[in-house]
Amino acid sequence: MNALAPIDWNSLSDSDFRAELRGFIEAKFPAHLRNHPRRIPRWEDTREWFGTLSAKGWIAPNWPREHGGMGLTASKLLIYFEEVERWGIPRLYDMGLFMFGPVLIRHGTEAQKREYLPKILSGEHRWAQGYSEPGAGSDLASLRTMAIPEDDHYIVNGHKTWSTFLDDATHLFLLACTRNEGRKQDGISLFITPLDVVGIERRLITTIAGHAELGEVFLDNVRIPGANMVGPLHGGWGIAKDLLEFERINNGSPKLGLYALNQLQEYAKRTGLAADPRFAERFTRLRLDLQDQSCAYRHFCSLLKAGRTPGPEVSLLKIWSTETYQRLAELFLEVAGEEGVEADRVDVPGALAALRLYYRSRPATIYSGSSEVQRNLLAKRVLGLPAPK
Amino acid sequence: MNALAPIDWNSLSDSDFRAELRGFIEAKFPAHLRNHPRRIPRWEDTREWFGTLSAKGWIAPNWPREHGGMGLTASKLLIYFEEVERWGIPRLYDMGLFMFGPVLIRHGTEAQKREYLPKILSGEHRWAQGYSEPGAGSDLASLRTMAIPEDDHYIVNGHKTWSTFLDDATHLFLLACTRNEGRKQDGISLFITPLDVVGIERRLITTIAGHAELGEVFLDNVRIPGANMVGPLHGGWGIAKDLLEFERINNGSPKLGLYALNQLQEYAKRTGLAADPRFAERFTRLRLDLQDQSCAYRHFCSLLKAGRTPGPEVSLLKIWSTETYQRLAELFLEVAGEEGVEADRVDVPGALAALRLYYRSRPATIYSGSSEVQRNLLAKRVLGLPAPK
Amino acid sequence: MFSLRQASALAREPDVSAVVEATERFLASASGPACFRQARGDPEAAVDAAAFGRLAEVGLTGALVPEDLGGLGFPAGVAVLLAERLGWSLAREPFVENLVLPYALLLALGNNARAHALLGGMAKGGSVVCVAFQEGAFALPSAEFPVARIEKVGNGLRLRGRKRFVVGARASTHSLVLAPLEGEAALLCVPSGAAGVTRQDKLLADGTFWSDVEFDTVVAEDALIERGASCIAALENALDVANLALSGELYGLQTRILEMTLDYLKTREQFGQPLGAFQALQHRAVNLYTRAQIGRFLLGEAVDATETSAQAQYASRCKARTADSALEIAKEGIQLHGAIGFSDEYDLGLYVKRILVRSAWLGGADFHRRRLESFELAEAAA
Amino acid sequence: MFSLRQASALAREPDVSAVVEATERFLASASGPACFRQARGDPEAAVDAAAFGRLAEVGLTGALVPEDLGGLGFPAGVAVLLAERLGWSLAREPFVENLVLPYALLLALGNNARAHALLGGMAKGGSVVCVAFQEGAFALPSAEFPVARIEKVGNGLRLRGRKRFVVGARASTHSLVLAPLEGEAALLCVPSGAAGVTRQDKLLADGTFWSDVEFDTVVAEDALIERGASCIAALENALDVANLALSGELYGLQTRILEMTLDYLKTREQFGQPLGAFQALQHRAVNLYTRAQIGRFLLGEAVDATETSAQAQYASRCKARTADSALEIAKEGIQLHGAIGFSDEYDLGLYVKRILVRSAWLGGADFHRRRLESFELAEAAA
Repeated sequence: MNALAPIDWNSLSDSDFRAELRGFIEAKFPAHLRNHPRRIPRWEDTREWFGTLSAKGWIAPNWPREHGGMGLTASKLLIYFEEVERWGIPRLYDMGLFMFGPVLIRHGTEAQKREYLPKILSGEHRWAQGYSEPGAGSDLASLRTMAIPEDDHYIVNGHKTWSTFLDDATHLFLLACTRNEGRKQDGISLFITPLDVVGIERRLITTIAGHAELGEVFLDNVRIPGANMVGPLHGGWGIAKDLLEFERINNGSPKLGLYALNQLQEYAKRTGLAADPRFAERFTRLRLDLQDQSCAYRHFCSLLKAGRTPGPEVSLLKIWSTETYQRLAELFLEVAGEEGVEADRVDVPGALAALRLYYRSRPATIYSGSSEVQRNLLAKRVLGLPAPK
Repeated sequence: MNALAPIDWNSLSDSDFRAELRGFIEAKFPAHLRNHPRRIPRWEDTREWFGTLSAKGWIAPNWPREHGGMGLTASKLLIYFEEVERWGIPRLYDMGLFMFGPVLIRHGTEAQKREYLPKILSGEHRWAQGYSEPGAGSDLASLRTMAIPEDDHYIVNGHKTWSTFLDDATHLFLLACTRNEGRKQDGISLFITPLDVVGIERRLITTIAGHAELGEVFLDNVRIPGANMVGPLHGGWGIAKDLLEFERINNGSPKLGLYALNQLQEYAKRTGLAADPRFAERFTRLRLDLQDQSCAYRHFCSLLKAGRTPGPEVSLLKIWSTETYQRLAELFLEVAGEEGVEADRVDVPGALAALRLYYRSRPATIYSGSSEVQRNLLAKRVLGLPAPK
Repeated sequence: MFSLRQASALAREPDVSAVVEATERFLASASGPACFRQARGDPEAAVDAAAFGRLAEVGLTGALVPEDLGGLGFPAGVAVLLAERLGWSLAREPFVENLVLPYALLLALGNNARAHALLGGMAKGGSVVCVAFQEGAFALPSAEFPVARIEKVGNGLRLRGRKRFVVGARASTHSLVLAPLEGEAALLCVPSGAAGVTRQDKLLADGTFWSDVEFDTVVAEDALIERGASCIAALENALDVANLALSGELYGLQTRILEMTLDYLKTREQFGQPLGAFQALQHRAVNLYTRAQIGRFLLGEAVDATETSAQAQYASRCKARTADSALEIAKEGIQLHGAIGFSDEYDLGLYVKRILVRSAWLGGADFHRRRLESFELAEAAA
Repeated sequence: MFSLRQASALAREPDVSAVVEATERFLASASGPACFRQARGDPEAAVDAAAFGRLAEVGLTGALVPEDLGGLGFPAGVAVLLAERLGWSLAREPFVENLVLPYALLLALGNNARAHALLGGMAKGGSVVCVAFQEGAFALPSAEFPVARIEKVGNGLRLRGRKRFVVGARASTHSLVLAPLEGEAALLCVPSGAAGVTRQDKLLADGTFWSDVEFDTVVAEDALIERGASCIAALENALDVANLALSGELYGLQTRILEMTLDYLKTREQFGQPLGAFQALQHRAVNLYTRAQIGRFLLGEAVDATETSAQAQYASRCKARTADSALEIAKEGIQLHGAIGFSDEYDLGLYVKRILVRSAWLGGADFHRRRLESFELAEAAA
């Protein structure tokens, strides 16, 4: 099969598609990267596999085929994730693939798409996100980064934080205020910039997992060309919300939980724990929480694929998937006992996974809109519950 | 042993005290009242047992001995409850014993104490509470019942609701506004009145358990003598808070949960469910939740017994005990399966208990300050968390 | 917000849509909490022939019957969609017990002339059938399980034994009874009025009844509908369909409670605010909504997967999920309403009690999770 | 708000109060998150003799040793009170592993001259002892359980086998090893520096270490401290005391997280409000507070009940309760802090990781709940 031919993967049966993927992964995925100790391995570790997928045309399963993606239906996309997680493949530098790319496809100019999309697919550009600011956290409306027009550029000053992928990112998309009066939400724009320009400094932040995978970005009179604005001037709020919906669908996929479930199941089989009915009871509840959530995920992906906006309801996906993921990790750590808290025992891979999963599942309910913010949104925008008088 | 002699029950060892109680209960408690179908049986059903306890001097385990109570320490009081619940003794008309009596002992005039305390002990006076009003629920500050002074009386008009024991109560203690200006809290007084006076009408409300045990009280120009005010004029708010603390200690005792636990344990043994490790896991968690809470209960009772006010912390007792009680009832109903939802199967007493407990545990988190109100209180008064700006 | 229409392809097919809408119109005019309240606990208020007539009118009696037997020939998934509307309306019409379960059982027997004859009678509205198989707490059917026995006597069959938790027995003209005959499973069709058939009705929490039925009766040989392992397989299949329908009903019941609760939160004020403005209550409402939605999309897929090999898995997943969330929503519905939620005058309690009964029938959440575990084990061993 | 003083009579006794306060002063000056952070993962940062000297100064080394052996002769409940302060301060001093556990074990052996000699040496601060008994996940000790073996050789004893999860091995001068000798349990005191004793240190989540210790060594006959069933009983008793102390430590750790979280909620603003003004967060904070309090009053009673027949029950109840609530508070502490709670720079994570390690050591909540079930069964059978 020629990978570069415009194959319609959706025309394959589910089992053929799964077999095709599985065969490729098992043959080509570098064994030493399986069940990687980092939540997000460094770029130099995964670039080879990124390139392999990219060459095969399989790097962007969710993008439309005309832009170089696989254009998978919701069911096929879930199979894609299942196979990736089954094999213990670590997370790639996927901010461009799952977040920024889809936004650019929807809101970018033709020139922007031509410029950036191929480089996301090739891995040449690796994106990080500049949303949060110190003291702003989940509260985008209190943004302080300013972009002041000057000839055909904007001069940007500000301070972003909690940017994931910052260690090896090459580019940043960020929100900045472009108007001082009126409602904050009506004066925000979305910009893109390389990270290696004059005026940008990064400071990495080490997480409790011991990895410096996120960080702060200081912008000091950074010149961003007007052509690097995505969407209309002052229209960043709407795009950001859109982007958050992609993010919520992406973070609402069961893939993280699938990996945790696989690891825990393997551990339970190997140690005999699987035969313990008390464990089985707790495990089955979580397994079903994950499995049943896949139905909701397929639904929202279908909407997206059909060109419809999933709406604020999509927040329920993210809440459910991240909280299930955490409960799986907590159960795993609990049953792993003493071995679960040994941080360097390489001879007990299953138990070590418990501690890693405990750490890496923590931020899931915090980033891209905390569970609390998602619940506020659902209460207000979906259930129509009133604001306090 | 002469029951009327001023025995110091606290001087007995725990096991002697327990044996004494158990012997008396097993000998004297009318068998047909065990595991009664009603949350609160009617007065005519339990008056005989009330009289038996009263004659023995055992009707008011928590009152000081000088007022005719048993003056039990916290540990002994818990043993008292354990034995009562072990034997499946239904709730008596105890509003005077656990709520109004202690308030009168603390805040009443000598004349009020002489007049009312003995009649609470004998069962001649049976008290109901007039706190809630339609549209006010847990929000005492929006009270609308008015008491206007006229010569040496007050003329009271208003509408109370959700008064438990109303079916067979003889007397009502109620909050009413005695001042129109200033903070609501500074203009509320506590009154007592017989229910059979001119101007009072009751309407009973049937619960989802099918029993008309609570109801509404309509007060239409009811004349209440000034001597029937408890505590100072406009001082009702403080007394009400005090009363609520007694209520919270009383509702925070593990006695309701103990009864549910006993019933469920008996059912599990009889049906073989006790040998199911999945059930055991869930049951043990709840058993420990109840057992560990007894420690907290003993602590707060000791404070009270030592004459110290338990403070707002006591709300945690009520939250924990009522929610544990409900979870026990829910587990019971779940495991009882089909038999659990048969409403009239008299040949399966254990399973029928499940449905009854499900019903009777529902209001526990609503009455005398809902769990939500208790959490608000703890957040504000104990944790010192701020109010919204 | 809770419609299954967006979650299921079958639900969007025009003819299915039409029968669901006809059912909604029927329910709006003829059923609901007031009827339910009036009939509860009344032993005379068994569903009468007229009610079945009305069900037939809107297509409910024939919905699942093949066209060549006089029905509409819808797939079983439609039963879930209809049951959901019945649940939402708190209808007491015995759809799952006297229609879905016996129809699915008879259909699952395949090319069986006696089953077809009975189906034909049912589709016309003449026969009302219930299924009597349990003798204790719900378990999957097997030939070894029952104590009841069938023996050959002269040119007839003698059935002896006691069946419990027979839902829909009161309105039935016939019972389909599972019992062993000569060491293998058999399904017998016993007229409800036959001598030696004694019904003891049991009042349930929601004011409806099911029955213990004592059999000591002799029937003609042609009452034997089927024998052998196929009886067990057909019954298991039918129970899956019935559990799917019950899941739909439980989903409808819980979404109605959720709607009532959201309305209450929006209108009732306390401490100078609508209750729904309190963030702690908002987040709890969101949790209930989320749990219901997880059931919604699962149900949607299940509706589209009836009569496939995935049906059994979906049945247990749906029952476990919807029973759990219904019980949670029932409990929280009462709590969020406060005292009014505990009073019998308010309709909420009717829905709560209905949920208690329907979630217990044909296996609760824990039973179905254990069944799913046994599927996993079987798969792992294969 | 979280003090154990109001919950325990023993805590209010003046001499106990005095040692607790001395410990607090010591911890305020010499320990805490900064020290803990600096030492983590550093294999050279084993607790040194100087640290034990400081512990001795404030009475920690001798607290539990009888007065006639040169100690203060406090009941074991005091260990819980001291461990609580150590937990709250995030101290890395090996109090539970090198003091409470071996002391309680040696004391529980009763009138045993070799045990007393060792105790005397420990109270003076010369000997540092660890207990090596596990060979796999925590279980109650029994003579059948270990793979390690003791054999008589010449006029010595040969010990062979591997002990795992030996906490406090790094600082120890001696290990108390449980292994069978001629078919019965035996406790051997093995010098840590002896030939054939090989330690493999394991880095833990919190940056501390425990060790796997491989024994293939011959010791003199007088290294045999005790043999027979009394070894098992004494070790089980000592493990109860150690678990009570660990529960105290876990309680201290979780209350510190709760305090940090409440402070954060009161000061940090979002959406124009202090976080703590949001009712949903208030209610969650209350739930954490409530869970901690249930542990507090339980611990208070347990402190007063050490060395009674209720000790074993209290030990498992306390460990189950405090481990569960500590893990919950750790998890919610991170969540309520948001991103900062996930960053290593902030101290919260140090406490969280310490909780992970200390709750796993000597049996997690589920282990202890199972043990409590077995007590219930034994009681029911009696």
